Amino acid sequence: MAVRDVRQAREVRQPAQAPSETQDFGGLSREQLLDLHYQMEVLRLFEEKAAEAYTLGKIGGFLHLYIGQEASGVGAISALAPSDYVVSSYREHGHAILKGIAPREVMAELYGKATGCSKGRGGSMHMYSAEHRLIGGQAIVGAQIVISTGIGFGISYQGLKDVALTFFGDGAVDEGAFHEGLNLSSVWKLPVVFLCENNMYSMGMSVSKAWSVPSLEPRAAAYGVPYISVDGMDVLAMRAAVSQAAERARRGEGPTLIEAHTYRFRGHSMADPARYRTRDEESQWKANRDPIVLFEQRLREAELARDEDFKANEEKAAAVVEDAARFADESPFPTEDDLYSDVLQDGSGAIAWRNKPSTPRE
Amino acid sequence: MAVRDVRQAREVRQPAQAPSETQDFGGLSREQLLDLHYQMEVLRLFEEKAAEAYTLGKIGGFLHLYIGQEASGVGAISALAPSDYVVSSYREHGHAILKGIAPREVMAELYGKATGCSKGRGGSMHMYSAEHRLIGGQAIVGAQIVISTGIGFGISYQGLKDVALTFFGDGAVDEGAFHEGLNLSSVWKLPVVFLCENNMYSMGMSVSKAWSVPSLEPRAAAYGVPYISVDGMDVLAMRAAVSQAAERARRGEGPTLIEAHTYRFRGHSMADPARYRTRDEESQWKANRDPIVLFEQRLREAELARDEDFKANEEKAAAVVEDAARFADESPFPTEDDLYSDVLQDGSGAIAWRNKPSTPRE
Amino acid sequence: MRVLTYRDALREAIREEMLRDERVYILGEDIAGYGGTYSVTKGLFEEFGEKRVRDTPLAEEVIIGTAIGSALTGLRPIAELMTMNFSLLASDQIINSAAKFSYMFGGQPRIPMVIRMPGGGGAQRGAQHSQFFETLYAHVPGLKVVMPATPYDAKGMLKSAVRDDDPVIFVEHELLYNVKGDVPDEGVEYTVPLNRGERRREGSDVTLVTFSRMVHICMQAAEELAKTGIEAEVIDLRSIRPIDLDLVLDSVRKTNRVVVAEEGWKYYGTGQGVVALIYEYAFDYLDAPIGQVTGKDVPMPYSKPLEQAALPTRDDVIAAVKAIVPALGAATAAR
Amino acid sequence: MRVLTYRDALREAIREEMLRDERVYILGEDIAGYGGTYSVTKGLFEEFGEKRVRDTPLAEEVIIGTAIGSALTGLRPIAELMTMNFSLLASDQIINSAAKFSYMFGGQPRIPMVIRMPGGGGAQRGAQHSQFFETLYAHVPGLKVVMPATPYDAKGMLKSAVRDDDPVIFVEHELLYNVKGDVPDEGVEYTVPLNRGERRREGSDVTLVTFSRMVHICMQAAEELAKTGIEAEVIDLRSIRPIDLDLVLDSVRKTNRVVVAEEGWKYYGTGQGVVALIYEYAFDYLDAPIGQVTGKDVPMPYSKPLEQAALPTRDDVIAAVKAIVPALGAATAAR
Ligand SMILES: Cc1ncc(C[n+]2csc(CCOP(=O)(O)OP(=O)(O)O)c2C)c(N)n1
Ligand SMILES: Cc1ncc(C[n+]2csc(CCOP(=O)(O)OP(=O)(O)O)c2C)c(N)n1
Ligand SMILES: [Mg+2]
Ligand SMILES: [Mg+2]
Repeated sequence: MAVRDVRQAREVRQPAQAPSETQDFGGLSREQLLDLHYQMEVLRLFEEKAAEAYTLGKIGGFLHLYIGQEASGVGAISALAPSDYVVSSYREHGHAILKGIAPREVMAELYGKATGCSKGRGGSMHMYSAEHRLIGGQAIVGAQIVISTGIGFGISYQGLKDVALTFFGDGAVDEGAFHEGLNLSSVWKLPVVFLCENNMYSMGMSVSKAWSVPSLEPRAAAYGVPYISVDGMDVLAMRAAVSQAAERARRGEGPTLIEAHTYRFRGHSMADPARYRTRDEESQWKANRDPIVLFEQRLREAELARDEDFKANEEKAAAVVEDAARFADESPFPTEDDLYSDVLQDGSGAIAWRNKPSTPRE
Repeated sequence: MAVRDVRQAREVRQPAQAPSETQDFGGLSREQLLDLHYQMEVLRLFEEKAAEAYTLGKIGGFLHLYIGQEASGVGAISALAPSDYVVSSYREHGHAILKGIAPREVMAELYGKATGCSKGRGGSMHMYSAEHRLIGGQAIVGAQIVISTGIGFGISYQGLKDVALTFFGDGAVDEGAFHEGLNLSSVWKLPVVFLCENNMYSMGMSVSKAWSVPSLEPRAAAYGVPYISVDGMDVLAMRAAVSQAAERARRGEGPTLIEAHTYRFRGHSMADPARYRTRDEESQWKANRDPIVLFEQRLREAELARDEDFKANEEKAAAVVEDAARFADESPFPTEDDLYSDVLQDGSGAIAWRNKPSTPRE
Repeated sequence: MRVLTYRDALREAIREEMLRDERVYILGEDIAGYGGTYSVTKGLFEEFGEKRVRDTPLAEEVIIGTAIGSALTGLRPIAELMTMNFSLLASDQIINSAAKFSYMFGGQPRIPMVIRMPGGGGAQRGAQHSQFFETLYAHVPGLKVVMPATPYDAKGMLKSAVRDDDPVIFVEHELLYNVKGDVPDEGVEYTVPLNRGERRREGSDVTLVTFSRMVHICMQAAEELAKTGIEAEVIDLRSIRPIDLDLVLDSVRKTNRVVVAEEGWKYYGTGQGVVALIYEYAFDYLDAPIGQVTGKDVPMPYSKPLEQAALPTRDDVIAAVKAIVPALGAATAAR
Repeated sequence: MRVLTYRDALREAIREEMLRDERVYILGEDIAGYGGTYSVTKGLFEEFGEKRVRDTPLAEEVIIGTAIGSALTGLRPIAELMTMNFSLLASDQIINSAAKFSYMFGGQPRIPMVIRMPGGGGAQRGAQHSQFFETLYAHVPGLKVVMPATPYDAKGMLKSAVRDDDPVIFVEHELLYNVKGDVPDEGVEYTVPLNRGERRREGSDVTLVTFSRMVHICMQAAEELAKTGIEAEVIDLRSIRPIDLDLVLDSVRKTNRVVVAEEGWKYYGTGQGVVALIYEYAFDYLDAPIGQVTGKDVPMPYSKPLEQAALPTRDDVIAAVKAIVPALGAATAAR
């Protein structure tokens, strides 16, 4: 069963619906290709560092790592312009970094520090940057889907050419929000790219027990939306798929549903021993389908890069991550004075004190 | 546009997916066929009487009539056994009667009388009978869909052979509940028949503006559920479609989604002047697609019945409806003593008074 | 001044704000061609067209998700939920998204969104169509919850809500739409703040604290009470989050007696919250326990006599006042 | 007696009820193979199999719809919503269906359903995963809302809830799962009623009214206070709808001073409701304004120092008591 799943994911790697540029490196230069590799390295090492910090008690709450899924985020976001929006879930550290938030600020957010991208108030599941158009960080599964519909609407209302890319998991597909969001986005032809990162599990629930159909293809058809199945372990295929969907969106033709077949190498969160899947299944994925290793093989085979290049990238990434951790470590916690800030934009509270500014601002 | 819609509905009348028995009267005897006619007459006259009572102020709140859609309810419910469940919306008076609740009790409920099937506390939108397995009367669009999933589960858990038939409109399809309910029913192979009465409008919203696809066929496919398109103005086609779906359910093969093409001859509710559609569209439907007239024509052409038979049915139905109205008129209102009854099954209230039975039971 | 209905006042507010600011648009079920279930948005589709008056499918969660998302791109949506009863289907977006984004994302996002939702009983619409559970939203930090009672406030507060940078739950009452009242002439620009109550009637014997439709019922009760020599001060909260506590306390310090009146359910409801706040800040000023008038603790029954029994009435207010205000002679002596 | 964790006590209750009654089954997200996010249902899938331990897709609305529908066919579902935060996605089914069916359908349908939902803050789970808004359900007639604080009550009340013919919202606290306490030996059958509070500690100077995790914090505060000569009586409400008002009033009549302590938000919250009720029925017995301890009026911040500042603490309870209980000498003199 485990083995079959791995094979399944491999099959989709054959570019059935996936655009054909993948074969010729999508017209990217060597530098660009190496940059993609670098980005994956940053994400991988960042998460490893976060896991370590979690174990040391520097990070609290839940921590959902992106390890194994790097190609999906890197490929997808590399296909976007800086002014495009990304809307994500609690598994969004990588997306935040890829959208341009400094790893320092992402790590500081994980540490709950005042220098974090959400001032430490959000934490692992709630990264945000207005400047970089990273629209959080939703911890309610599926909630980001309907919000991305709204972002798409905002874009099209204003006659802009931006795109909203929303990441969600295979579990989120089962929520009513998926249905409502896809239908409206389609009826209104909104510039949204729906990217389902199908890592085969929502916590312990396997897709095969949650879905009544074997893929999202018929789901897309239910909303008259084009469907792309893509190997989520192939960074270039991801880039190509999202490019294609984003172009369609920019042309005003409406949303696309992309199903990226991927796998999370760790448990659902740090607390999850992943008893619902076999160690064998995991090790096969890790051994044969690691997106970074696969990309390195490909670049190596095409003689576009050598081990030294990868090594250099890894070192550069490690330095960035080290710096981020140091920054987070050294940053101050928010103070209690900050407790009531930003509940409302106008700074008011639940009681409209007219005459007594000295009374508590609640 | 109006004309095209009418034609569209006509096309589906050609038994494409509809079972073939429709051509030979589904093996029904003359008496059975005349009984179907009679049931439609009861529903028609009942609703006309209700409309009149509403105008006279005897019925309050909202009143959603079933006029024009009789063939759907009569055909569908005639295909069920008494122990099968029906779950419905606010447009459920007809379904209540067809499930066996006395028209008297349905009319009394509309009048808010103590003798009503919900003791007058429910009203037009909340008919119920445990005995007859009519599971309400939901005024939250789509809510009945997930409840019918639960009924299906209850049936299958207990190893019974009953079926849950749930009626909902084309508008309800857009709610998240539709998505969640169909998916779970399909994954768990529950004995549920999902019957969408597509009357082309949800209040003023036309299906073409609300759906991203022209029919429910791809929606059914999205859940791996068989789809049947049926002429909702053809009582025998309805009966055949629901029979087929119910049999599948009883065999343990899971749910079916039926799309019945129909039209409500009145506004959405008594308050609705239906400005969103043309008088021309309405009169075409009424002139050419009245389910009672169509059925009479067919029986007449096959020389199975004559005008006298129809007249007799109409008179019998009129007497039942008159009796229902008289009964409702003469019945007492609930008294204030009844205000706190049944909020909870154990008769308790929000405050657990231990020592002071004399204090208010809230 | 002109006399307008509450409905027309709301429509004017929407129209004026849409004219004033291109970023304002409205969305909801049947608000365009149909003109809104309660005709509030009638004519706006014809005037502003499909771009700015958006009919949605029946899907409350994505209606609010769309409003939120579009607000994040700089728009200023006014979403209509056909009734408050259906807002539960969008309550996740309201409570987990709209109310939390500003705070949990470090103050970055603004959600200048108004969610209009009519509610309330009295028209025999049954248990699923008569609720007035504003409390569910008023409990949540990050939201503003306003409940205007008059056409003047309906217009002025809706305009303020549209200009506000925070999510505002704008609760209308279905039985207020036809109520008429003075509204400044067209072209005379005014707004009503979202954090100020209003003293509707002066009185010295008891304070009636209320909001939405119950304001009118309390005013009637006050007139009745005046005939028996009891002068009630009527405070219309207008907004329940934030609540204008100073206005309430000023009145309580004067009258020393209070009745809080609302249409919703009693337990863990808005009224109990107001009662607790008054005790918290004016305990020493109270000469009698605070009285409460509420809807009965039952799902709303359809049948007319039962529905009438379930709803709070003028007589309930009068009885609650009389229970805590001494008979005329005694009251005067006490002062 | 044995010592069990709150988690194990809950699991025992479920297991015993499933053994006792074939109609009882459980459903929810990851309750089977995974054993529940908080391991409450661990092992039940192995023991009872797929028929009675049902993993569902991520779809809260249909989870509750399924529970309701199956209850209408005679089953007795225990639904787990992974956390209270997600219950908003099912709030329509809870409030518009479960709470209303019995009444609006003339008393015919029974919905013997339990919805278990853990909630609460304190583990740095952020704004969307730390809420404790039981008030939203306690406000609604037609529901029962219980919030046990100890393993004994967790087991006894869950068993009662399963046997009850009305929908019960069973609120657990995520930080209570590891708390240990005495529970009768296996095989010793007991239940705890859903409408009775419990006096956790006797005292004469002040009554602390509380529920769920705050019971433990109040007990700690009471021990601290005792060192300063103040004897606090601790009332664990256990159930907030219905509320065992007599138990509270008996205590208030004795101590004449009250502090109500809860974890949730203050305004329009459970505590304000309790405060209002005490004033309503025991106004004349109160020698000081009722004190309140609540969570702060903010979405829960993630950062540890902020989260700690947002949550109510033992010291907050002590301070609230000291604000209304005269210093030792004075207090004794007053009595
Ligand atoms: C509405 C809601 N239900 C349940 C949860 C608990 N939960 C958090 S993540 C998760 C699994 C989601 O799986 P999927 O969508 O596949 O994303 P993945 O974690 O695999 O990236 C669950 C059940 C939640 N956060 N929100
Ligand atoms: C959740 C919800 N949203 C909105 C409404 C208001 N409403 C009542 S009926 C209706 C139209 C439903 O249309 P459809 O499902 O097609 O059924 P039909 O009335 O045509 O039979 C609407 C919008 C409601 N009752 N519930
Ligand atoms: Mg997943
Ligand atoms: Mg319809």
